[in-house]
Amino acid sequence: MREITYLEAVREAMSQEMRQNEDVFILGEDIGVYGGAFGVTRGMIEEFGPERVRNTPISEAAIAGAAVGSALTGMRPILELQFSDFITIAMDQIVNQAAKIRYMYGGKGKIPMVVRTPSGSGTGAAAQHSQSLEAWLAHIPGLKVIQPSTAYDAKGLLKSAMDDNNPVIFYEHKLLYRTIADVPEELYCIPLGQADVKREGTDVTVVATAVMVHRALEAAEELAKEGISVEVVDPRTLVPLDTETIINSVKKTGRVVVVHEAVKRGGYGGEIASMIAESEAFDYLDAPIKRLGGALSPVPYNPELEKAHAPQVNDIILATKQAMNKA
Amino acid sequence: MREITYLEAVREAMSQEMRQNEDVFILGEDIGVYGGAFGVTRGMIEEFGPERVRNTPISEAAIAGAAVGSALTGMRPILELQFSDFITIAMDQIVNQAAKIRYMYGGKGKIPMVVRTPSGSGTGAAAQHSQSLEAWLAHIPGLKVIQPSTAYDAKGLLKSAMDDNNPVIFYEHKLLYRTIADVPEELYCIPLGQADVKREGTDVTVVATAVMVHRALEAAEELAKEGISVEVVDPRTLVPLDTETIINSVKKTGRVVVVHEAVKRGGYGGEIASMIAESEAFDYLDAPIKRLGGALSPVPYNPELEKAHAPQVNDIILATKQAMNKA
Amino acid sequence: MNISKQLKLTKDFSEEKLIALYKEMWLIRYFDEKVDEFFAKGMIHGTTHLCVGQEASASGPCAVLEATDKITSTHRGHGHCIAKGADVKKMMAELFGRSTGYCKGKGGSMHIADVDKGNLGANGIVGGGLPLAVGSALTAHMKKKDYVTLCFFGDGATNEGSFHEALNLASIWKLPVVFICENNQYGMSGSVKEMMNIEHIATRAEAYGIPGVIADGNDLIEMINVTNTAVKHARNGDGPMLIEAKTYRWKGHSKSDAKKYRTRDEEKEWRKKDPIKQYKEALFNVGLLSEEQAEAIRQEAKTEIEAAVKFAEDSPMPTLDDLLTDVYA
Amino acid sequence: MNISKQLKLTKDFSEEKLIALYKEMWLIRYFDEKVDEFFAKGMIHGTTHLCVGQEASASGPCAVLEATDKITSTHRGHGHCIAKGADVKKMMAELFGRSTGYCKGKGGSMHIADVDKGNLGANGIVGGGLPLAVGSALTAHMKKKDYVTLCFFGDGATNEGSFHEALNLASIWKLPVVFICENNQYGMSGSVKEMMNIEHIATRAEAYGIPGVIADGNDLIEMINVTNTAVKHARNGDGPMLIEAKTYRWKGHSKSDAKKYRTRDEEKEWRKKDPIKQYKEALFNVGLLSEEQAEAIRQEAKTEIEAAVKFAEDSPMPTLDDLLTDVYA
Ligand SMILES: Cc1ncc(C[n+]2csc(CCOP(=O)(O)OP(=O)(O)O)c2C)c(N)n1
Ligand SMILES: Cc1ncc(C[n+]2csc(CCOP(=O)(O)OP(=O)(O)O)c2C)c(N)n1
Ligand SMILES: [Mg+2]
Ligand SMILES: [Mg+2]
Repeated sequence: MREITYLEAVREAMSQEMRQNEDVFILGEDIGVYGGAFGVTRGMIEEFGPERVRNTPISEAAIAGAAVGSALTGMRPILELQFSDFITIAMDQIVNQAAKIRYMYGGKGKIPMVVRTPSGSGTGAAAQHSQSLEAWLAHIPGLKVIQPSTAYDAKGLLKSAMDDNNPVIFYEHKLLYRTIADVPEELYCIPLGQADVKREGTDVTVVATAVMVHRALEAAEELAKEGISVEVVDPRTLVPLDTETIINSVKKTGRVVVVHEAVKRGGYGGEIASMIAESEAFDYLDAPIKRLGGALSPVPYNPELEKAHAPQVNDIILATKQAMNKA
Repeated sequence: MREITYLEAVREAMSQEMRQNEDVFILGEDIGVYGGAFGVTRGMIEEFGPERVRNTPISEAAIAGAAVGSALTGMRPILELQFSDFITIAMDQIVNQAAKIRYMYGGKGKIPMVVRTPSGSGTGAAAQHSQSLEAWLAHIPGLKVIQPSTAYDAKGLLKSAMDDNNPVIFYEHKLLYRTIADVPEELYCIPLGQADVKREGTDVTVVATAVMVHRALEAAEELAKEGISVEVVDPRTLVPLDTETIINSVKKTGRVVVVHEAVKRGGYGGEIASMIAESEAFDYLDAPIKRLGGALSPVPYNPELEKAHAPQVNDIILATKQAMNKA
Repeated sequence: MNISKQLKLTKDFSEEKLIALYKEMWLIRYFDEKVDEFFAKGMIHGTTHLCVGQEASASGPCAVLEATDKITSTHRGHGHCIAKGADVKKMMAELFGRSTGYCKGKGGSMHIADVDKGNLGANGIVGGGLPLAVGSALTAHMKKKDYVTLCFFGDGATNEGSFHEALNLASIWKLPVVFICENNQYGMSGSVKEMMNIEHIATRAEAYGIPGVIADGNDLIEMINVTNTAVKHARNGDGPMLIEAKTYRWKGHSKSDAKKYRTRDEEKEWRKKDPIKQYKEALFNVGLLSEEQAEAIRQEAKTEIEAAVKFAEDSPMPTLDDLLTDVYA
Repeated sequence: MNISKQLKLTKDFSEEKLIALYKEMWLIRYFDEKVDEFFAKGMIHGTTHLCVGQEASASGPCAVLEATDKITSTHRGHGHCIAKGADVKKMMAELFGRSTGYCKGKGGSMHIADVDKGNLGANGIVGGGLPLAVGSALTAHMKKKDYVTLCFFGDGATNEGSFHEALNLASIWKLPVVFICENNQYGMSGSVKEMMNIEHIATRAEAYGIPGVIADGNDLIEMINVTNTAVKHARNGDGPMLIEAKTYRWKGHSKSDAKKYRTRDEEKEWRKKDPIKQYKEALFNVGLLSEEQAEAIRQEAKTEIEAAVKFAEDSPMPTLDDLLTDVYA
């Protein structure tokens, strides 16, 4: 199989789908000749033209709403929201319209749209361009929420998102865009709601999302040297959440660390941790569930502070040892 | 002491503060002669005039931003957001500006503002006017979040919110506006970050917020008849959260039910439950932590469905019994 | 000269259609009067926003539409809904929270929709429908369908950012959407005079380089004519227009409104401009309607609304199982 | 005739101030050229937006202000910041992420502020500063202070809902705020031509019943004059004005921009309209500056920026303890 980057995987999924489905189109700021803020759509306007790769004004509320309205009337829009922090401006259309229309209308109408948006810190973009706000969306019935951690997952999950008849928020992580993986050339689906055990282990489960999957894998590698066997579970989709895979892993290991980049307080880690604590896995727990998340501050600009804001490999190692009562 | 309603308590706190502090003013939609959608500001424009009780256009983003800008330059605004669901439109100004300015500016500037807003279901206002979105705000460093459950708490907490030099989101519950309690005539502060044990008990702790406090108390009354002693803890402020009181209660009872009206998935109950599970109280737990929250759907219109969406007294009784292994 | 011309209509309507419009306005009025009555009695849950007095600005624009055309509506949407051809039985059932309602009782007054019939829905969010209408128009444009989307909203909504963004977007993409602002002089309590520094909302069209037209929102014929122009413009690929329909809501904003923000005199003045009466007189003048016929039609409308109430009352409630259905497609 | 009159300035400036403005524009240019260089070398973290070519639309408006007046700025804000009197050392230190920077290294390029000195901050959110400026003006109004708030934003920002809502709010409350749109023809890549259906952004003022003025944003003197009128208007209690300054950014939008959305010819045309050169010629014409003096001033500016770099490089980094401070007041 050939290797491509995460960014290319996203682009390829869109392009292949657009070749076969006339109803799919992309809209967003600077997605035309500029290729989008991160270059994800580069080359697409040249292939698909400005009608299907629609450069928009800087109007997040209207473009989100236009996506919803077009989805309700038969299109399958992909909205590229330039930074996921800007969802603050599109929130009404996504939360009060897209997520609720079908229900409010008693099951009539559907909103097959995907909001693709880059999140996370690590690029020095500071407080207003580095957040991880996925917990907000995962709280809203009617939405689905995806966080791919690899190029392979990105392609397969994006295909499923585009096939889905509901509004799906697809979080891309800025630090993952350049990561490489084996990715099939043809389109394939990874079903939403299927977690992936990214590394098997027996002593402790680390549930990690997005860039944290990679840090957890690094941590696992280190810990293996000390004889600690870590299982890394990547939920891949927060909604729907594959509770079964997570619960089974915890039943096996009896110990669990949940780690995400989003601020710990009120982050989705609380949902995952409580879900575990409420489940049959509770009786298998040999230690308190540990959660790691972003620090209780906005994301700072200075690179060292910025790193300190998000969990790093060492933090995961330490937390895992604590879960093992070895720290 | 005299009894007044929750609504009157809120109004009284504002009025008394406005009489003594020139910098405090209110802005919002229809807060003038109309008295606000729920009548909270009724009579205030007559006393304070249209300069300090500022009727605004239907422009949630701008009025939130104007509040932030005025706070940054020396005023102490209170923004009445007509329904808490409309925070979706004001989100950028609250989350990306108000919450972060001080930090981004390296500690210069402060934003002493209060956003007062009614939340919750039970009035038949349906999906776009009945949400409980406090978890979103509690996730954001830089904000404080309050949910008073009684008239007494409302007045004391609002005074503290107005005194605070940070942006504070003050959630009023529509179903509580008409509830009555003993409330001192003079202004008083209830410190933010101080939970209130609304009922003492020994068998099981119920951590409940806003209208759920009342349902938990009713449930406790019922359960007492069956010999189950329930302690009801009302955090009152989600941020800062009084973890100590909650942890101590759980250490005492060994069992805990967390209940809020917000949708369970991704609600702040997950934070509270995980906080407990991570704490020293973990070792005292005799049963899995139970969480109750709103159903996984938008809030429906039909009154019976609407009731079924939010936890009711019977749900709390059942969950408490389950925590006692008696159901 | 045919009747349409005599009525100074720029679009030809059959006599039946012209009479049907008269009945439709009564249907709207009686529907909302009935809802008012039931709310007052506490027999309907939640809140509602009545459009009594605004019948012409709902019926006129929709009269111009083809069946394939679409609308987006507002919290004050019963009129638009009826004018777009909704079944008043299913509407009333919805307000009663019944499973036979348009939304199976899950939506209520603020969320009535009939997507298949082109009613893309009322909206509880002021200004929320504008971007949706642009999206609907985008579909027409991209799929080369020739439907037009009529987007209704109030004067208050034009102060929302969504108004600005939506009109800009529609203007640059020249989308087939017609923006109809029902300027009933007030938001909830905020008057246009206080909430805008301009006299006419139609002026705002200039910010997007599109035509802006002022119309008498209480004059059905004028509403038909201006909308007809705008719909043709849109269907022709010439892009959006903004119509400002000056009108007035006779009732309070919603169920609990002391109407302190306006005078009784002002209310009286506007009641004199009753859109139904005006249209009736126009029909009299061209001899299309006699006093007797008019009365019969009014009665018919009233009876239909009463039947709708009966239908609603007799309809079953949703079951608790319905709580969790329809969340995802 | 005094020099100001000779320069056709409508506000009197001392010769020192006029010369200082010349230097200031060079400071802005060299600051951003230096930042560009360091970014290219990978020595500065994050991203940045340079205002080379837009010096006059920053310096002109701010030249009119009193020390108590305030500004709100944008992601492309180094020029505004310098023009409002910031210390380039502390600015550069901020970009280097040092604890001596304006934000102790926590904010970076997009968040430089100096609240006490009336710089209410750059903003990473397009359109985010407009409501803040309205709030600042509201304070002036309510506290009966006579400061004016200058609000800078780009052409792209005028398509945000916040632009619309903010201008409407300021217009109905007649607040002392001046809206300055630096129309540099493009957002990131979207051109005004494609993103708006109007030729001049100043037209948008009509939607709020306030004056809208078009100015040559590369002409310092014209920028001073139009702003002077607007500031007087605001200070006089006559409410806001909208100024559209036509200008151009010489560099790409941010560090990685292939500039495919515009032609090299267009860039060349605009470079001919160099605001610094234009102002220099104006000063030459009235005999206020010789070629030699001009050269000396330019060198001074350059040296100051180099000193700023040195200061930044020599400054300490924040410590990890700083991560959690300054979150709450
Ligand atoms: C975003 C938002 N803000 C506020 C409200 C509360 N609200 C409902 S209707 C209304 C007035 C709307 O005025 P207008 O647009 O003129 O419509 P009208 O009610 O006059 O038909 C308000 C403030 C809302 N539903 N949504
Ligand atoms: C709300 C929001 N949307 C998008 C962006 C990304 N972005 C940053 S600057 C910019 C272009 C802004 O254009 P304009 O307002 O004309 O200012 P200029 O960059 O030309 O100075 C964009 C799209 C942003 N920072 N904030
Ligand atoms: Mg109105
Ligand atoms: Mg620009």
